Amino acid sequence: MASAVISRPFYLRPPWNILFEFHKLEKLTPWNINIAYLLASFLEEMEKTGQTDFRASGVALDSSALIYLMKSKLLLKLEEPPPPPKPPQDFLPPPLFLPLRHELTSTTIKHLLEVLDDVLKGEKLIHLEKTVAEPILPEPSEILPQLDAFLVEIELQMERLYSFLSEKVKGAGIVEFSTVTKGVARLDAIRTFILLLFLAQDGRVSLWQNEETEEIYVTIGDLRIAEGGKADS
Amino acid sequence: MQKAEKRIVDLAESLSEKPAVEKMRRDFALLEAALYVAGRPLDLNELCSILKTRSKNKTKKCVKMLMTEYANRNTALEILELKDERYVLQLKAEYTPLVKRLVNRPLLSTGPLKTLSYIAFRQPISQKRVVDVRGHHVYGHIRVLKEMGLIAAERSGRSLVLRTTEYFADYFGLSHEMATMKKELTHVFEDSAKQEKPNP
Amino acid sequence: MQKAEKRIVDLAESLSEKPAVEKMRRDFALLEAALYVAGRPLDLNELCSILKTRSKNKTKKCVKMLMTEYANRNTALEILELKDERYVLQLKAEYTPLVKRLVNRPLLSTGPLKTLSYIAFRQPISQKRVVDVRGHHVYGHIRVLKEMGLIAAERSGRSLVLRTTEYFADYFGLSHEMATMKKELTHVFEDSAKQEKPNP
Repeated sequence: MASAVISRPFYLRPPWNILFEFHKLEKLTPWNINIAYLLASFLEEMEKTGQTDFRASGVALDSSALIYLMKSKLLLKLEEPPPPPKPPQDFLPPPLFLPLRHELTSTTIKHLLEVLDDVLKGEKLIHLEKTVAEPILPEPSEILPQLDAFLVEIELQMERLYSFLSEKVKGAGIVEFSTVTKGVARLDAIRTFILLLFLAQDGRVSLWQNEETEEIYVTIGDLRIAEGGKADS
Repeated sequence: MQKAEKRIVDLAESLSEKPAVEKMRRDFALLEAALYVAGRPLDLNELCSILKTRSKNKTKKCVKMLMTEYANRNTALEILELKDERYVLQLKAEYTPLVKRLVNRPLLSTGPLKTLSYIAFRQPISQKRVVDVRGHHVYGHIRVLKEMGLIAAERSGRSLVLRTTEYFADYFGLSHEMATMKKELTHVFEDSAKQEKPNP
Repeated sequence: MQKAEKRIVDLAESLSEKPAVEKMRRDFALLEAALYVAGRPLDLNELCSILKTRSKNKTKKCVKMLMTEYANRNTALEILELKDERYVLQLKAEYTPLVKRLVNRPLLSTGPLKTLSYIAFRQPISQKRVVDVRGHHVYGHIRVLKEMGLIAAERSGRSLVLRTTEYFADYFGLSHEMATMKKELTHVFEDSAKQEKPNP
């Protein structure tokens, strides 16, 4: 008890105390905890104060792994979010159909060729190097090797989805997200979407969304087109 | 070419004024050409400049005779007179559903048209209110409707207020005056509700 | 409504076939509506589908009568028969210079026009290649261009291949035959490039 007289160690103060009060962990929302920041500043503080304590480091590591696991579980569990508030009621008039009028347009072949010049200049500048997209999800922390099992499971699911997509895009080269998730329960559709994000992060698929219809289109990243290439020479 | 014009043609011919008849036919054709290519309402000034005359009276008479000719031909096209002495050539509404698939330009689908009619009916209305009532997808509709010049947005304090434009009123042949336009719209909605009922 | 149709109207009336006359007027109006809104040549198949008939003969007769009516009206519009039994309603060429200043709406805004010009120049070209060169936003352009009937997409193995349509060729006054069209485009392009040089 003699050591209790000494001032409380820094890591029992906020914000690091989160890592040392297990009974409180379950009540916290894991998304509100920035593990990377906590651990980095914990190490920094330890170096600064010279209070090197391997037990404390071990506990901190254990707690952050637990918080990380909680986050991962939430991500895959995906409890249905609360239903959105009901829209206010109002009289919705029928659509107004525009009268049809023929209208001559002013675009001539000259305009077409003026812009063609621009496009061809752009074509020369294009180096068709694939730029690697910025990771959409944060990289998993390297200090948490015990979560590899979970990542392996994700990779398995990614592989499954990837081969399914490869089958689906045959021909068109494109498949709509709505086609991929047709007849699938909402929760599974969300899971599929998360896996798609992982695939996109790896550059194995490309995603883009039509702003109007909100449809998401998926292509396989390594698609090669022979016919198009010939015509481009 | 029907009664109204024929009477005038007869009259001119009886007075041995062949050149006058020629001139009149030419003016008819010029007005028709102008209305056909413009595909929007033209005002008397624009029509005068096409006829190369300063007489609004003469131009008005001429375009009204052309309107009568179109009415007598009883076909798919009509020339309408809008407010402020503007005139437009267009397809009669009853033919729209029968031929709209031949139109080679993106027509608004039902979703944006519903958003448009809601904005027109409740204007001026905050964008937030439209989104609350119709859902988040209407941001896309609002963008398209703005691009087409059918609605305009303006800031009022911290919110965006939407209203229809003069171009919108012209397109539908509605009054530019908001209270009148809303009354006219109510009639349009009632009519379309009636039309819907027999063919559910 | 002139001689040709009148004869048939008389005939039908003499046979007490009032409904037949009504039907014929309706068919006239439908064809006029179709040609008016399309603003491009329509072939007999398209016109048949508007009249909801399979008889090309009947449709041909009907559209020829409409042509005659337009010719007799002697105004600014005409219906012409083109090669391969295609028909178009258009402004008589002599009126174009007199009214063209009223035409100020472009067919497409610059972005989609660029995409169209690139497809026309490099066709047949894979959609993927167009996207690589022009960026992901061209998916929107491609959709609009398809909706407007200016380009068509077809599958070729695993890829989508884009090319321009006959409507595109009609609109810009180019050949329907692709090799010829590309030559025409290249010629005009080179000519305009030469013309540009003195004024950099």
